[in-house]
Amino acid sequence: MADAARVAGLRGRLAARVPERRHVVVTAMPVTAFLVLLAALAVASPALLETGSLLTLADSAAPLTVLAAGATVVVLCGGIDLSVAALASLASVLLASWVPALSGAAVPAVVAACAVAGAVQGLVHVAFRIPSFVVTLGGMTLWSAVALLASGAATVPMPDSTPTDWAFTRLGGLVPSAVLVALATVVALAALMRFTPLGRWVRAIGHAEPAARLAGLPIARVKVIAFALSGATAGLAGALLVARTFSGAPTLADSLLLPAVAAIVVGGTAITGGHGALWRTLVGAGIVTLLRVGLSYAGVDAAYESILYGVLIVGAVALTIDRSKLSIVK
Amino acid sequence: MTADRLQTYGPTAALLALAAVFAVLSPQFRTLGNLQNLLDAGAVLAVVTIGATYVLLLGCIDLSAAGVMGACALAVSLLVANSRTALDLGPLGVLLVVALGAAFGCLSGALSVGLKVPSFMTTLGVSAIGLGVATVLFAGVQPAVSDPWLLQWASGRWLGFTRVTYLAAAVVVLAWLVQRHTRLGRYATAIGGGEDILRLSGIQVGRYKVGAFTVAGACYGLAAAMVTAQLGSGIVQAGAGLSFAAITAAVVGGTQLAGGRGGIAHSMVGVLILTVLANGLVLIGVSPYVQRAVQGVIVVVAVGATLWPLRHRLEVVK
Amino acid sequence: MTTFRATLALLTTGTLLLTACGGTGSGSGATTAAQAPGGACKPEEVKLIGQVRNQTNPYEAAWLQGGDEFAKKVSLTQQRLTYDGESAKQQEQIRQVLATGNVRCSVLNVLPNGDSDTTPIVKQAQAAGAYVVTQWNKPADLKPADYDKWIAHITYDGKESGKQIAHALITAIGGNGGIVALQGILDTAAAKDRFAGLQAALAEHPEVTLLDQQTADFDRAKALTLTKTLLTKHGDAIKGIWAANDDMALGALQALEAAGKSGKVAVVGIDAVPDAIKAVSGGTMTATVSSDGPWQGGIGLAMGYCAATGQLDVSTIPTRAFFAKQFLITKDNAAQFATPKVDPAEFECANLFKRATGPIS
Amino acid sequence: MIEVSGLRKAYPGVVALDGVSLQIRPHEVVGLAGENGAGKSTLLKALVGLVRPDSGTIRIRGREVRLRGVAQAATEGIGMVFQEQSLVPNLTAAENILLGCEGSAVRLGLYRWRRLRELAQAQLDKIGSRVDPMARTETLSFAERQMVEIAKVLAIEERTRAQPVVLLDEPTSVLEAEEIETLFGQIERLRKHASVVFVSHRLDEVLQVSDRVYVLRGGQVAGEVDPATAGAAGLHRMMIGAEATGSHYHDDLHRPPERSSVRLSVRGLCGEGFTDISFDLIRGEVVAVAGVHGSGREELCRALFGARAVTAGQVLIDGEAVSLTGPRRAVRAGLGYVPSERKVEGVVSAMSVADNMTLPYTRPQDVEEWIGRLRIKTPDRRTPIGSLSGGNQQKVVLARWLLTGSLRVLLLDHPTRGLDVGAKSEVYRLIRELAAAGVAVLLLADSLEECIALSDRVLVMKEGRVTVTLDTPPGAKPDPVDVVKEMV
Repeated sequence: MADAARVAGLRGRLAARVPERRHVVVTAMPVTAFLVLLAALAVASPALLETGSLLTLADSAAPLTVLAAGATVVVLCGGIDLSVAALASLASVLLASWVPALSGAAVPAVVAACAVAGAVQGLVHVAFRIPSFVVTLGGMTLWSAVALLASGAATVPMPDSTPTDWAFTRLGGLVPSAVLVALATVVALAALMRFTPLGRWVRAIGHAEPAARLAGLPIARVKVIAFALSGATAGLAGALLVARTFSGAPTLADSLLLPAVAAIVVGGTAITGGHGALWRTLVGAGIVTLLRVGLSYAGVDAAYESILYGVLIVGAVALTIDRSKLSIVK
Repeated sequence: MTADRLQTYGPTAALLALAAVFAVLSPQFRTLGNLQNLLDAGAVLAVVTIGATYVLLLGCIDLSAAGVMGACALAVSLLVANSRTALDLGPLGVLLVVALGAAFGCLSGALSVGLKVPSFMTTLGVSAIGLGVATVLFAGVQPAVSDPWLLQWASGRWLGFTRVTYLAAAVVVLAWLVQRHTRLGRYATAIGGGEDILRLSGIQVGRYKVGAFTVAGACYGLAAAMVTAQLGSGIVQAGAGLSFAAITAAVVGGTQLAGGRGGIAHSMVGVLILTVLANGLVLIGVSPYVQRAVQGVIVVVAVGATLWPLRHRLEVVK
Repeated sequence: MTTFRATLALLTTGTLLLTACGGTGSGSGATTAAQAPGGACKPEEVKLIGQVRNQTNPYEAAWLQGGDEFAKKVSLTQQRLTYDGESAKQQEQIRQVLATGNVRCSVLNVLPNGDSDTTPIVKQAQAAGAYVVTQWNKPADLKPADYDKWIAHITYDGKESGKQIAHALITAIGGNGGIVALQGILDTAAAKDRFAGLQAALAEHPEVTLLDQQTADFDRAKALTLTKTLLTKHGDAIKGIWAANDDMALGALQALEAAGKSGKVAVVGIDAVPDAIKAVSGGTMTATVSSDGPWQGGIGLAMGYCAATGQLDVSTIPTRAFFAKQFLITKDNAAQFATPKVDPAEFECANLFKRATGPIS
Repeated sequence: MIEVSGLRKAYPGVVALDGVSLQIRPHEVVGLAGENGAGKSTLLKALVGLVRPDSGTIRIRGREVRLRGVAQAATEGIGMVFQEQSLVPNLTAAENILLGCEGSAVRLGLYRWRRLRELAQAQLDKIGSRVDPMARTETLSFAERQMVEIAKVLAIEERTRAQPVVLLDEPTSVLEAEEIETLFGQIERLRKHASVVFVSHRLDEVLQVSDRVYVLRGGQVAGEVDPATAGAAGLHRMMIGAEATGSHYHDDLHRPPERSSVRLSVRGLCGEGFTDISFDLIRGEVVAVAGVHGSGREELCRALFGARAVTAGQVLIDGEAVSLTGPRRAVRAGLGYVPSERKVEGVVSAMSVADNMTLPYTRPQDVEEWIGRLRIKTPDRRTPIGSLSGGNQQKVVLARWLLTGSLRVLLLDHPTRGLDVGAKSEVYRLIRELAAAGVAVLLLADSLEECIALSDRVLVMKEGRVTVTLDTPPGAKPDPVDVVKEMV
């Protein structure tokens, strides 16, 4: 009897191993896609592989990575946050106007304010049961209007850039500090997801919200936290952008919305929720940045650049998504 | 039951309430001229929203309007009598452009179905491709349309309304009939309700999905022709921002993002809500800064109010 | 979670490998830059880069064409960069071109997306050692004189052009009546200055009233819808429409045509796009202002080229942030602007600053 | 009609069908019995083309066919009523009935609604259903939808112009006694039009409706039984290869509840579907709630867990009032709930056994210990729970509430639905052990037999109210017929 159980257990383990290998392949796809794309661009323009050039690429990817990192948590919950870019713009305005008064404390203050803004959206979403798409769509217009009002519809220059200098320097004259900030953000969020119940809960809600609810998970709280995290990283992304433009502007980050969502999806996080990871967003942001910057750098004509971008982004997603997790593609 | 009814009639009630508020606050809002202007202003959004609605019914999402319309606007302005090419195809040109739009839509659908890539990404990709095509066609010189037939769409009036308005109305009716009485329309609705069930019934779901995307693309093509008629020349930005506007309109009207619920009639109420809002806020003199914020809040409130009685039933909201 | 670690390892290894490859390549940009002294580039070493928002509007397309013509004149090619009006993308592109190659001989002629974008662009160009000319947008407190690689900032007196077309409009409606204004994207200096110009002109003509002002974001379709609404709101009280750019003016023209008021309401704009010039010569539009896009596209590269090859000493330029000459186009002179031409002589190193009308106050 | 011979289908690690041969004759109801994993589902799926067999043949009316999908099976006259209902909720009943085979109701892609209605009505008439064909499916009751589903399968008759074969996969598992009787009536009517294959876990049902019963075991046909002569016990023995014993319900583990201490006290609870419910549960007591579909017992059960809104009333656990605003609060108060829809509401199938077990908790728990204690068969704690059998999944859900040791009241909503005989017995043992440890259990049982055998008391609910309370101590169990009388 015991033997039979052991054999059955062994067989089960072997059976589990086979999908695991496929899982590794699927997991490695985003990285592979990134490397292939980099190689292809390097063939067109070998200078791209110079250390300085690569680090600059990484630097360019940093704000996008930070912006997409928090939004990834919302996507893992099965929702979507369309407000991140507008919130980052608002953050830039707030930061630039608060620096004179708060100096170094302005950045944490702005991040906190954005976290609150995100949490408010989360609260509206869970309390009134409005789809996150609609809430954050409304949030998008609202925050950008607030940014316009707060800035008087103008660029807000930063009289003194020292409080944000840390976010835009080169450590040792080489490594961009923003890259480290982005990596730290991703690692911190990944650790939060790994070592606290939050990660388990977020995934459970994304995979099967009814089951999560009946297991007694604090659904509302988890979602509000997810939106707050998304808001906080949007605020941090706004700070990174301020650091590199030395000013805040009400539309500064608006154009980063679709790239941020693309980074999440290209990385292989399922837009339907549950399946995905933060490191995927890191890789996704790399791919999107390569496409955004690399194509024009490699000398592709602007008109064809757009066409190529369209083709490649669909191709990248086609390569990276894990179809075994999607029964129905929407 | 009341909740069901509220979901059906809630947006209409919201529209009437908005219109009533504006009518009280602004005497100009009440004029016939403004009604004509309203319908005229909403015409393009209506046609785009019809396209988006077909895709939303599937439970998919279509963000390709900006790119597809850009390409189609340039194409139509180059195909009819214009300042750059010697072509003068007239109505045939418009037909060709509708076909071009349909081809783009078909591409989005086929990529989504064939590669199993979420429609969110394929349509985004196709939008970029469309913008690229538009830029290539643009080639640095804006083509001005000189075809009087096309230009008359926007200028000539018949019983006070422009032809664009009539065209949009015709498309609305046609789209409603298609949704209600054709296999494509019914299956699109059914796919949103339960795609797996259709598969089990032996229906080739992929074909109808691609079909819905194609219809959406054709709508964008026609909308691009309408914009071009209104603007008198083909511009790349013809569809800028319309994807989000159309989805917002559809959702505000009661077409659900999850698919299967709502439809053309709902979406059109949403289009009217957005158009009345944009028009009314200008007429009552709200500051341009605040307009955007008010629109965002009203969209959330409208959807929230519609869903409020259902909140106990909606255990899962994504 | 083992897969997580595996992937992380793969990622790290990949990055390291690539970095290593890069290190053994043609040498990093920094060392190359250090070897080439400023102002001593051979003409063929110069790299010309023109960056605008996109190629999908006639004005910026003409700008890039001007750049190409200059490049042809000195037997080089212009690298065209477009950033789709995305500030972030513009910065990314700038950083990328400044990260590689012989940066000291690179010349950038840039149209910053907004005021705020200019600061990082010039700071980075300065740090990398590339010559840069910016146009249109810059924060007021940022001055080229504080940099030795930022050759010049060229802009046009928006207040002046806004005022010029306002005067043309006021004249066209016979000196009294109501007008409406269509503003551009609110957080741009251009939109603000031009509107300030309008207000200044209105102050001189109290008998003309501004009935309404709304923003249409420099967008033709938005202007169309907005104008229709404004026509409903104010009806025949509108005698003229002031638009902060030609795209909006053309949108307004279409709205007038749809309302059957074509030619009955005066319309003015700024930028002199071909359609607008056609409308001006056709009489449906009253006036527009030309900044001469092809010249803008060429002149920035020419300044950088002259400086890089040592024919222009940046420190000797008296005013490096200046207003350039602009041209009011009315029915009388529309014909000569119908086909924009560049005069190669204007790009000679000696003639670079001929169009400067005065320092930016 | 259909002749299956030597059908074989192997998956990695499992042989699902191992040389199955059987016949289905015209106007015959064939029963199919077997434990979970015996191959019933695979066989049915092979018959509608959802599974392609590795070897063996399927002959339909003497002709060998290779089925490539449901559509092709339909043209051959085979249709299946799926266990989880396969109707599109936002379409009308008529559209669902004719989905994919609209025939003359659609011309050139255009719907002819009147014709569609007639055709659908004709199908509904065959089974004597009074469902409005133009009603939206989601507005129909569960039993009505089942009728629509059967009508849908019958519609394939029109396509083939031959007699159809209807496969019913566990059609009774979610129906209440009264609805089951109606269904059996429908099957008798169906016999005039079609051959029927009836699959159920409930052996008495299989024996009641079938002309012949095939028993499957381990992917093979263990035998063919004549219901007229064989009893449930014989069938059971054939299924598991051994006689079902009286220890099935683990009566030996039963401890009399402590009369003195009230664990759960429900006072005048009202909500959508139930009104003014009051009862007490004492420590160690198993109370079953009996009632037909629509009696409000599911709603009550969910409301007690805070998963449905309550409009009035009070709930106390060990004398303390519990706020019923959400499952989270309920869990804090010591409540546990095992939902009936295990795949959707019970487990997160993509996540591991360990994650599922510890889902609501913030602190790490000793998962291995509970895997051992509940004898959960899983390769290890990290295995995705979706790859476990239903019984083991259910044990994980139960373990979730046992882990912390602070469970006071357990709400069980059809805990043995879809489980095979062995797994059921395991779950019964767990319930007994829990009760003996002092947990109060509220049970919505899968069958009346289970309801009576497992409980100390039975609350009968009718139209949202508790009508009768019956004592069912061991040795003094009431006759099921008496309970049914109270239910309807």
